[in-house]
Amino acid sequence: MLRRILIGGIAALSLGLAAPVLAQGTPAAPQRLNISIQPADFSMFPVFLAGEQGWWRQMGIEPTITFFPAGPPQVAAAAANAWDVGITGSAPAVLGASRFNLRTIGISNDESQTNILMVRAADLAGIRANPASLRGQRVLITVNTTVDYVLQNCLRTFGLARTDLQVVNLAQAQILSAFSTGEGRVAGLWAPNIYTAEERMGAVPLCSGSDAGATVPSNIVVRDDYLRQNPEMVARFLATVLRGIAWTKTNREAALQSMQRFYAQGGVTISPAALGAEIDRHPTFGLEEHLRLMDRGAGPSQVDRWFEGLAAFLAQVGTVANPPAPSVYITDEVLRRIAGNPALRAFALNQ
Amino acid sequence: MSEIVFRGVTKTFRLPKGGDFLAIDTTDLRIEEREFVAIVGPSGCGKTTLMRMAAGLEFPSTGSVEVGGRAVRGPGPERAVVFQQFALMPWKSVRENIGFGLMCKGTPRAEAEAAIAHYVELMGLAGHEDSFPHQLSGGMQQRVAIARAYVMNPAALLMDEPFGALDAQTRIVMQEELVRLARRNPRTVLFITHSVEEAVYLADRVVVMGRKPGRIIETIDIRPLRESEAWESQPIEEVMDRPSFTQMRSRIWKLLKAREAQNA
Amino acid sequence: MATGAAPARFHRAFFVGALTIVAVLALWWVATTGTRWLNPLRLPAPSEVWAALQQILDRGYAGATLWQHAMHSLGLVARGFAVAIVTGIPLGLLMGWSRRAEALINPIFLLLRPIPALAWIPLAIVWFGLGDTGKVFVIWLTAFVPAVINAFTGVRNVDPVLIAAARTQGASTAQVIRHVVIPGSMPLIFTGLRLSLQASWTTLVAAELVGAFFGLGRVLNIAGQDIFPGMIIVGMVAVAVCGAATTWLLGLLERRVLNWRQAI
Amino acid sequence: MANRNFLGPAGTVLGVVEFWLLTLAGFTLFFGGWMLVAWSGLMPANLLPSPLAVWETLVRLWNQPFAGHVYAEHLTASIGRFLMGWAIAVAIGIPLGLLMGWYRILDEIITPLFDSIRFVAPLAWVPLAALWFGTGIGGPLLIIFVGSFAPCLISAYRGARLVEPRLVEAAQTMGASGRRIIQHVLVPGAMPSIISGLRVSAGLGWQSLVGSELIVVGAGLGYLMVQGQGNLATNIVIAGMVGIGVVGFAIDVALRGVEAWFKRRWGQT
Repeated sequence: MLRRILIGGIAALSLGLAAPVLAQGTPAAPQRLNISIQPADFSMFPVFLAGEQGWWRQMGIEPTITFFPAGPPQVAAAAANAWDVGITGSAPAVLGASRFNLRTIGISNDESQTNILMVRAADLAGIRANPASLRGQRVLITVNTTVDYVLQNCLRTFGLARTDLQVVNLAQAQILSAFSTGEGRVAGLWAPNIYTAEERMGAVPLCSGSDAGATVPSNIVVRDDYLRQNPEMVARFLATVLRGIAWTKTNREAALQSMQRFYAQGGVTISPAALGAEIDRHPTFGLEEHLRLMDRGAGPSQVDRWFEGLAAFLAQVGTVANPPAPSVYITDEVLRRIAGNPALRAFALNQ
Repeated sequence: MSEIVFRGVTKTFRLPKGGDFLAIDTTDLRIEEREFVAIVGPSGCGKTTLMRMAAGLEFPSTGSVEVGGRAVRGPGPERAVVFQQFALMPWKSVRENIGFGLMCKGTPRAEAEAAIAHYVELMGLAGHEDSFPHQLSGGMQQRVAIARAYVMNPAALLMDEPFGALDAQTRIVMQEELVRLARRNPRTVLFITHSVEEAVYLADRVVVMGRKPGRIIETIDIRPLRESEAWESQPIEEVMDRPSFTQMRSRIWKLLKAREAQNA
Repeated sequence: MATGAAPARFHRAFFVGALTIVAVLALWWVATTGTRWLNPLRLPAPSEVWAALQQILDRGYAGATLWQHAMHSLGLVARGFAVAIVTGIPLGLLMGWSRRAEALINPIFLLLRPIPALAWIPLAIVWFGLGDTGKVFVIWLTAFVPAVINAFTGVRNVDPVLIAAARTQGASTAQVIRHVVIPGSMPLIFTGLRLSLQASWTTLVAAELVGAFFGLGRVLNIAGQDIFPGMIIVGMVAVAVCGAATTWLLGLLERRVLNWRQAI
Repeated sequence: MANRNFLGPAGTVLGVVEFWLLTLAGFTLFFGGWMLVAWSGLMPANLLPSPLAVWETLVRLWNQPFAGHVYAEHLTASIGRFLMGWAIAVAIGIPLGLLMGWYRILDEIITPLFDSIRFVAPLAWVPLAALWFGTGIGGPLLIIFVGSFAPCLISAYRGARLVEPRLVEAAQTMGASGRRIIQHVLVPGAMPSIISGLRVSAGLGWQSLVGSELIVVGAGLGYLMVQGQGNLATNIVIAGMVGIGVVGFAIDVALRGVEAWFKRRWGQT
């Protein structure tokens, strides 16, 4: 793996110099593609799966995969042209859209059920009965992220405001450490950290994104200039990811085994039950569903509406001053290119 | 009682790379009460080590060092030391430097102030009491160091090339002053120098040492000569021009040279 | 090339320095605003930094205004630095004075020293929770090291002749430590304090990863999360200004305490 | 004569046996105390695992991959990253420091710039580093560079300023050109200061490592620690700290050796 990263880095460097020459490759001569993901996250799984299944090669893609510990450095690295396509959370995707022209070309999955406010089991009944008891309490959360968006919406359903609580900003791993030693009443976590909290700290869900009507997808993204120069490569990439999504739905057992390897590589020890929950709690969308969700035939698409709420939140907390309209950065052009190409379409549908 | 007695003293040092180095070979020396003895010798003959043993800063490997009939077990205020590098504390004023030993001894404040004032006056330091050492010239710093030694009213004075770091003119002035001081406040003095002239001019007896290993070659009594010619009533430059003085000087020089020639 | 009248030199250096800063600012403006050689998304234009400054001064950012953040950070740094002084200097003095203490403590110290503040954060959270204690702990860890090392080196660099001189004047061990070793180590102790203070400020960002409500480190962390380059620069400048101001204060103290030193 | 420590530090030199006994005693106290606290139940294992548990974790991490790699691979990834960043800091900082010592104008230009960024933590550069250099290698290297650059520059500068002006004058009277003076007088004269600066800079660069691993992950001790924390495995966190401590210690010992060698060669003690 390490050697692959090194070789990849060197190759990427030389490719940068030779890119114009190689512009139109064929499947026979695989073309270099820099992909960015985060480790041990279900939304990133199709990229890992494609490697194990040998789909990149079939699509004529020679991938260099870079792992980022979090969305912000991932998006910032896009500004430095460190990668071409990738999968990231919806908050960084909007951030990247507003600052670096990042385009969203698909939805990797719906994480509304796995962005959760968690509490200790003993506290659950009390808080459910009287949410106002949270006033002045500490909430551990990674601020300005999807789970912060979930917090915002959950508080609204509780009849509370953000200022009623003490919001402590921590990275996910630090939330786990702190919560496990008795800090905070509420912890805002996403998968797979929620399973660690459930299984090892006896934490239970209080309110998830879907409970509060906040949809938090994760996005398949591309740099705008790369999309304009290499629409064909982007289509091949998206088709491969879509195939992974379709394949996971129909090959559950094999997918679980592969996921096990993916999470272990990312340093996450996860129980079989939690692995199953990962699939069950994450709605995913195949090509046909994607086309429906992103269709703007009758006004804003379903996906556009998801993002309006999130963008408003990010503007409110000050992350993005004036978020662009979803129509600016969400595009179904790549999906339509796949739908219009029988070979890609069949590949994406796993046929 | 403050005679200094070295009895069968040897000193060996362990070398960093292993093995021993014999710095001082079996040496006997007795400095009588109120006697001024100067030790001359080349670098590495162990003269400074002898003085440090008397001061209690080092200990003989064999033999013993006694001052006033008591074996030396460590440094003490009854044996004042004047170092070549002055060794004044840069962070204390002239007054504080001179009074440091008195403070350590717990001398009452008024008494200490009077003693300090007396030696400030005697050493020509008036007006500089509140200066820091770096504000003084080398000669003035050495005056402070000498005042600091005398103010303790020690039984014995140990001086390690006290004028070695001074320029030639200052040095001559200081030598005269030391003679004046020694006459007014006689003490048992062990004076280390590599200047033969200085030794002959200042000392009652001159001990000549050679090296490899360090040992006493000869001891010469200057007193008969000095007393018969009444050196102390004459300026230093005239004393040093006298044929008897230059003869004495060259006699010691020849001793040192002969010894070095043996080693070569 | 190496000499020159001091005041003239100072003026020249000041002039060139000021000119350089102005030139860099101008170059920055030209590159980001005038010509757009650099993508302003990657290096913010001066106007964006100015706007970010306005925002944090007037409306606040990351939950408070710049002033509140700065005061909070100042409090944290002051506490971490104070604990580092109180623990580090005595330990350094002890290790410097006693080779036994050095042999006992130094290996552990050397082994723990390379572990950066950031690596302690997981433990700081589980040990001290999210209160200020954890942050002070993290700052202390880094500020502690230079305090120890310089106090240690300071003691080892005290002129042994000064210690010997104090001993010959009858100073006890406590008196030697109080009047010779500590003042003699002071210049290096102050060097260490300056490094400690700098380390405290550079660790602030890491310390405030331990769940801060306010503080310049929180500003930088949130600005990093928001990829807000203008605010990142504001945060960096604010930390630098606070660091420079506290260092200047320390310099004033140093000049008072070390007034005995030769003006350089 | 019983107490020979009356001269303080200069007066005592420990015997080899006593030195090692005391060192051993220090380690015993440290690890013994740790063990006692861990076993006494005062601190649960997820707060402070015992040294033995950490040792077992180390052995396990050595043989089985965690976070995608075995321990040795995490180590080498971190060391490689550090060496590259440090090498750049040395390659830029030392020549620049020497030139600043030699050409006053350069000193006057750079010093104010340098002073103004001295207080900014390497960690604060993380967002900008990703923005400017991305991840290939640049971003993480910038963090290590920022961490280790200052001591390189300062020590070379001080070294150059401390070279005896008389040596320079002597070389000039012998007709040496500016370049030759730099090569034969300035660089060797500044060497002791440079070497000690290298030691400090390597230490600080190594400390910036964990920060640099916040930008991009894949392998590395910092990454290992973060993932360990995400699993609530304090033993893995401490295992990562052990690696950082030991490698940092080894770097320091190696450079100390170089320093001692130079001192011997140039006849300084």
